[in-house]
Amino acid sequence: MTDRLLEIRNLEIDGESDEVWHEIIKGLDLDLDRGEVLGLIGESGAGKSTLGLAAMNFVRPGCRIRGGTICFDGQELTEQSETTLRKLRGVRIAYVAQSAAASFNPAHQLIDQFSEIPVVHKVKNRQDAEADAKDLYRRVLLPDPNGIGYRYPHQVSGGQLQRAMTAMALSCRPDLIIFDEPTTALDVTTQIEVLATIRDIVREFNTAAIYISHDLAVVAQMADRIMVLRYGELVEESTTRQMMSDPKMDYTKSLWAVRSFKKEAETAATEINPVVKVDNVTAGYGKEDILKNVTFEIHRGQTVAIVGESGSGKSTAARVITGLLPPRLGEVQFNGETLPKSFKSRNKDQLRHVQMIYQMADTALNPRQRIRNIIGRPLSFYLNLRGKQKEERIRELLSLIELEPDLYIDRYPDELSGGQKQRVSIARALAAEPEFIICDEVTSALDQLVAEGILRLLDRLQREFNLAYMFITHDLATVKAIADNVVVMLQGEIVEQGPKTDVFSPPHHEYTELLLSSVPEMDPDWLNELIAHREKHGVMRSTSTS
Amino acid sequence: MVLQRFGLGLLTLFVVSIIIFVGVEFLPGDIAEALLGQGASPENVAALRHELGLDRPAHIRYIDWWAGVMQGDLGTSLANRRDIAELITFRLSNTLFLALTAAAISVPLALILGVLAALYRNGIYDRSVNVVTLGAVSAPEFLTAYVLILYFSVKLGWFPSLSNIDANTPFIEKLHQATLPAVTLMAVILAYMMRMVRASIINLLASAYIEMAHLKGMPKLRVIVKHALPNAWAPIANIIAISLAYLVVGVVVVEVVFIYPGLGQLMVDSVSNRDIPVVQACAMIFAGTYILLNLTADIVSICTNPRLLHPK
Amino acid sequence: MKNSKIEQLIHQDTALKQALGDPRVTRRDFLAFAGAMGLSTAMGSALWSGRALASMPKRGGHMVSGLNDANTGDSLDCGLFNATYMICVSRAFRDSLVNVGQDNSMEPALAESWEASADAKVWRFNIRQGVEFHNGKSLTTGDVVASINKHRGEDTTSYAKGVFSGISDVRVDGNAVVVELADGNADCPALFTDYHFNIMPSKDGVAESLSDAGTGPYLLKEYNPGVKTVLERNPNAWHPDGGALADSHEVLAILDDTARQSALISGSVDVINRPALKGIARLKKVKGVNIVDVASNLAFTHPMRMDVTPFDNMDFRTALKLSTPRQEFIDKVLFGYGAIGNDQPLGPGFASYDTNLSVEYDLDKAKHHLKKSGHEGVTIDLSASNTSYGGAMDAAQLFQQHWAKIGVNLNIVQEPQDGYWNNVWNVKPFCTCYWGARPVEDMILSIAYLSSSPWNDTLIKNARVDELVVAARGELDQAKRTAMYQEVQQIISKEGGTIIPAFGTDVAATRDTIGVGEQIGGGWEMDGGHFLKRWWKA
Amino acid sequence: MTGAETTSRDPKINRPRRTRLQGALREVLKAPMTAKFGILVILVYGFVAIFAPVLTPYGETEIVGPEFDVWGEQFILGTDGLGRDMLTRLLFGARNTVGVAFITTCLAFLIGGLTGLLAAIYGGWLDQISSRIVDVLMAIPQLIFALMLLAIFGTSIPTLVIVIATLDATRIFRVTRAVSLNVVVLDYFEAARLRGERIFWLCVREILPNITAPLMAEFGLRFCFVFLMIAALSFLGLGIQPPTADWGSMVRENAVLITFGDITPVLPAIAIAILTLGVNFLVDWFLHKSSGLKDGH
Repeated sequence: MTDRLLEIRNLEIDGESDEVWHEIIKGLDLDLDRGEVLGLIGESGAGKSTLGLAAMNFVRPGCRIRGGTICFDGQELTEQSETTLRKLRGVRIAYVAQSAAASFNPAHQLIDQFSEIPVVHKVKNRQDAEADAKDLYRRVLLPDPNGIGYRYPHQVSGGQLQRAMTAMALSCRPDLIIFDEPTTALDVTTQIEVLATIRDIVREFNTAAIYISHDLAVVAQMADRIMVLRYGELVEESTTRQMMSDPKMDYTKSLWAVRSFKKEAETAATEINPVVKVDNVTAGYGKEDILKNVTFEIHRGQTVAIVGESGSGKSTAARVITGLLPPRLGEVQFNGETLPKSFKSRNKDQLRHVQMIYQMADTALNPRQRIRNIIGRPLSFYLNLRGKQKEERIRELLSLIELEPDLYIDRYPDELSGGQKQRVSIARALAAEPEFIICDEVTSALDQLVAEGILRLLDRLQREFNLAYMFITHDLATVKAIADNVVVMLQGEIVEQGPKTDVFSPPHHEYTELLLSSVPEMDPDWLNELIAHREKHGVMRSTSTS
Repeated sequence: MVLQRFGLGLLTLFVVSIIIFVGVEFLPGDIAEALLGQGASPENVAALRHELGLDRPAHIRYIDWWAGVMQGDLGTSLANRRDIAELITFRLSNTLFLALTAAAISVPLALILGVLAALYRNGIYDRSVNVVTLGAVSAPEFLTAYVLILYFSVKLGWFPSLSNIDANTPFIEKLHQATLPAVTLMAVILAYMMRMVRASIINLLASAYIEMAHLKGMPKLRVIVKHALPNAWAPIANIIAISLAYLVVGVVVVEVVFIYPGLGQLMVDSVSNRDIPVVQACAMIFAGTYILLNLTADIVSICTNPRLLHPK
Repeated sequence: MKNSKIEQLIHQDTALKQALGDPRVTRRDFLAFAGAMGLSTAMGSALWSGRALASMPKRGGHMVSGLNDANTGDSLDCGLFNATYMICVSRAFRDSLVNVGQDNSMEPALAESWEASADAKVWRFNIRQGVEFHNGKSLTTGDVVASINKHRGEDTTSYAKGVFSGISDVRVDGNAVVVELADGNADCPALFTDYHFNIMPSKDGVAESLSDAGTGPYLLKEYNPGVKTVLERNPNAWHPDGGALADSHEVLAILDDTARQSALISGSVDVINRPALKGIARLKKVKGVNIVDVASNLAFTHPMRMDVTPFDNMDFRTALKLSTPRQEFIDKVLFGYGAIGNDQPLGPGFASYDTNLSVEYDLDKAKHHLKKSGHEGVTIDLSASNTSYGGAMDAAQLFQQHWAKIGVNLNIVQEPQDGYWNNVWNVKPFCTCYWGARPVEDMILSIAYLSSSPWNDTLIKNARVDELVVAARGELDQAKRTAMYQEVQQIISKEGGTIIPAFGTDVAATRDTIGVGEQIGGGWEMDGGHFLKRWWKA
Repeated sequence: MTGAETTSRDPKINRPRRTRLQGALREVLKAPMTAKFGILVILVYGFVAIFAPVLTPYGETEIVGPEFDVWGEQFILGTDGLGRDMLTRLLFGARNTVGVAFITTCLAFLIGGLTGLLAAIYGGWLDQISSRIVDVLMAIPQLIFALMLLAIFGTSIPTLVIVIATLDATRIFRVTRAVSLNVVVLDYFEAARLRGERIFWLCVREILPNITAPLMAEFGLRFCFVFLMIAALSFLGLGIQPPTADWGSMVRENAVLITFGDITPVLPAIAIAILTLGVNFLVDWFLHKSSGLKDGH
């Protein structure tokens, strides 16, 4: 007799967009035993969060369950009243959200939000709940477990909040916890710490869990069994090790293949003079320096990747180059000529040659302008193209970014998918006929397959037009794929820079090492080994309290 | 930050006093002409001007006025030589009484209605409250007042149509007298406040921590009251401040209809009489109230914002 | 402020007007010499036309009245009075030397008696003895002299300066005050019935005009300008029977017409002045409410500058006069509360009023005159504003429609309310205007209808009128005087440059518990401003 | 949260493209009842305002009957105190009152919107100074300030419009500035700035199209406030002057009849209330659409 905890049969969920209902989950089955960890994986839009929440018979606004059964511990949830469900939630099924920073109420102390669950559900009284909270805080390896609960969410770092949220999920010792991308918003170095904690604590309490992620490598560390979802349907389901070693479906295989893209050949600098030189720049807001004495060069036809975790100053560097943030000290040179510090004093040509592609294609394109106008504007603005000439050039650019001109030229951005929007962004940058393009996390908001397409496109364009790229990213996989040179930044300073091969081959700088080793690998044992390795070598678990 | 706001408030007050002073100076005629009428000989007017000190240059009078204010002396009314402080105290207390009465009913009511509307949004309750309050705010306030008088005063005789109150009127009696004016004012601000409360709460309901609260199995009301409301205080304080400012400042029409002896009527009359010291004093009180209320709203925002309240 | 009609007619200062802040609203009151110089022969007085006669006068009770003519800038300085509220209040707690009775006779007040020299140049007023001010101070002749002098001299700030300008000297003689006039005037006692003239205590020969101490039948218990006044019976009143009927009063300032009316209907107040005429037909039918109305000599005038084409043409003027809808003016602008006018300024309240003089509405004749004038199809401007009188805009439209019928296009120019009397009246060729009631014919004619008149707003220069007016002033024979004034009326009506479609009426409304007496005094609304003392609560 | 998950294979991508007009029509058809009511009211009022002279049986200021005639065949809603047809005046009132309020609101938006936009784009001292000026103006009671200004400049319709528009512009400044600031921080605006675009382009092409929804909503609210403000000023004798038919002063001038329970004087007020209600419903819908908030649970 199996100890079945959750049994979902033929679940169908609809979502509403623009007042049209369409299916998000199309008849899925899901089984989960007590103490088992199930991984749900898929790209955005695959329905994995929706499915996870459905395990609590909860749907987000704008969604509805159309059919199927959700049986939790012998209880049919779809037939239960809201009150019964409410009593289940938090007590027997708990939820850990992607962004702990947003999911903790800013107005209350952590421990209040913890104790609230057992107290409201009358599981424990307030004192016991607080004592329990402190105990759990200790177990999830939070620093100062007795005091940290009395802090407010904003006073605690992101990684710690995620741990606190895990602790909160455990407050009533639930049978099932749903982890919805709990580490996606975290930096890689923080991520592994939290992953380890979550895994340990789930095992310790023998709690069943559904672990949702888009990152197969992460799921591989956590789950006993994996379900691959796509468009609300099951693609493949098997145990973790089996799926790692022997994926059956093409789609699953393609997920593996994501990191297969590699730039054809590393291009050595062909010219001695760099296109862009950032010379000993110090910059920041107010009195604080975000960038400290930063110097690097970018050559024609080359890609320089700026790598670092959030707060390392990599985006600030981009703002200095574009002139949005005039540096306090130092200067930016373009083809040997010093650029005016502020973009306001730069001439049209100087502006034209430095183009930028943004992380969020959604906000990078004016939603009220048609593609024609978005791409056409730089043409008429910089190059004085008019009428037919302009129209032809727009079409040419659209073809270049692999969008069918006739189909897309009159669309608005919200009629495009994320990847298509990013392509339009690229076309807009290209339209200015620049020598240098800054790519600010251009792939981090995209699914892996789409991201790969963008990378390939950028690579092709680079070769075609001999462009210089500055690639800002926190994703080392991307760096490995596309960079010629790498600049590693930490807290506003350059830790290490040089050709990719040099930087990524030992001996590493200590921080580079930390970064590299923290990237999850497709190996169910990777996390175990890494933790063991680090403990042996005394690399501290990060407990920064900032 | 509060100090900075306070300083800005004082500066605003100063600029307001200049604007009002200059404005009254620009009005055609002055108090001497207003008091004497045109039949008076130029000598008469000159005599009165001299008597009132109006023959001095405007900037000197302005500086003198400030000198007086600094010493806590608001001066005397030019029209009837009464002590302005005394004149205003009576009316200010009436105005505040009316404003507070109206606020005491409408603020909690707006909060409750707004929270309930947010809770049952888009339901029958939400829609009907919306329509009713909007209907109330859509009518010009003098109309609301007249209709209230027709039913509650003329027909039913429950409340007086006049607010015949003075300094010695007992509290309960005052309340009785001020009921209809207060209800009229309520009709004006309730819809606005309720809608803003509803909107700011609904705005918050999209937050991740509200979903989290639901997923923690918290009851609906607790989610709104415990999780949404504490984060909505800043916008709500702002709304209340604006509404209160309106209650103090914008009640001229209600004062006229209910013969309520408040500051608004005094200021309007004083403007027409060119009674600069009284106009200035009223304007300072109004502007001061506005600034003070906004300052309070700011402080409330700060005090309810854990980020500012509990720095890292 | 459109259409708040006759309620605003008599004086300009309703709340709305004050909101506008026209400093000149008071000038007409000055012009009017405030109407209180009541000479008995001339005063408009009428039997009360209310429905049920209230019971016999009764002492006691508390009366609440709501008056509209008040302002937060009001003060107790009687030299600055210009409106009903303060006039009534002051008449209740102060006294004059002489009062106008309800029958419009001269009644002794603080002057027990008076006698004149043969040439009527020197007047001796015997001051009542043993009278005390409310603050305990005894009334002296010095107080009377100071109270008179308040309105005299170069630097006086009193509106009534003109009323007393004929006085050349005032002196004390024993218990009497002797007044010397520059020229003989048989009506001198009437000067002292003026509402600006109240007896106030004095200090060092100067009247204390802001003092709340009077000698009147009521004590001023509470006074809050523009809000309310509380009066209580003066136990030490010198007046026979205490001089007043109700024991106490609350006088509320209720500027808003609707509020005043609702207050009366709901019984919150017992008396209101100037009920909105628009609703008066309905108000009359309300149970428990009486309407009190008294004819007045107030004139609604429309002066044309007779030096401007086409107003310089008598046929053109006649054409306009003949096509002016007088009855409709009364019906629609005055809601029936008025008397038909005949384009001359002396109202039906004057004994000399020529009842045979009327201007018929005759479009054919009008067309004939217009044709003769050669101005057919002309377009003229009428400068109008409700500042001139409530309903002036409505009246202008009425004229527009009727004059169009004879081929005169009237273009209504809405003038700004502020500065109307400065920038429009006496400036624009044709405007709306009004003249308050005057006690004697001469005052109106001398001010506005002589070639030399200071405010000759029609620029009339008629030698015969000049001659007649001067002659009548000196004529002691009443019949001859009347004949002279009637001739003046005929000339002005025929040749003059003003259209006067109607004369006004003073209207008040009371609860039926209020008795007002068989006859109501004229000269000012609310029983000549004496209603607080004279009306009673049954 | 992975918000994108609610839509699988974004249906927007494959749907047929529409022109803006078609899109707007489709939106209107999908709108809730209240919004439809609002649109209907506004259309009817607009129609009446434009075609008032054609629709009315008599002239706006024409005296056609006895005073206070009762409801009947000749005068459907009776006559007013001067014998003018009530229905005619009511219909003309739509033109005058709504027209003046509309022009005033437009002017207020022109002033407040422009300064708000510029303050948001330029920031710095321009922002500081304009914000302080607005603070000062807002600290002075609006009604009393209007009263003073109207007394100084006279009570003609143009001054009325300018004075109220100026005073109202302060509120619009704040709103425009706030919503513009949201756009100014977005990447596409930064991109346009980095391209070297001039201020006119930034305002007209980059910001304005993206703040239309909240501005439209604000426009509706402001319109109502202006409307009520003019009514209040009419009450105090400073609004639209006679003989122009204006709802505010029509209520005011016949207000004494309300005490007798007459319905006629309340009609203009009801007209005001219906319009305000309609506009607010529409505003709600706009707000709902612009916030993109999907209600549920």
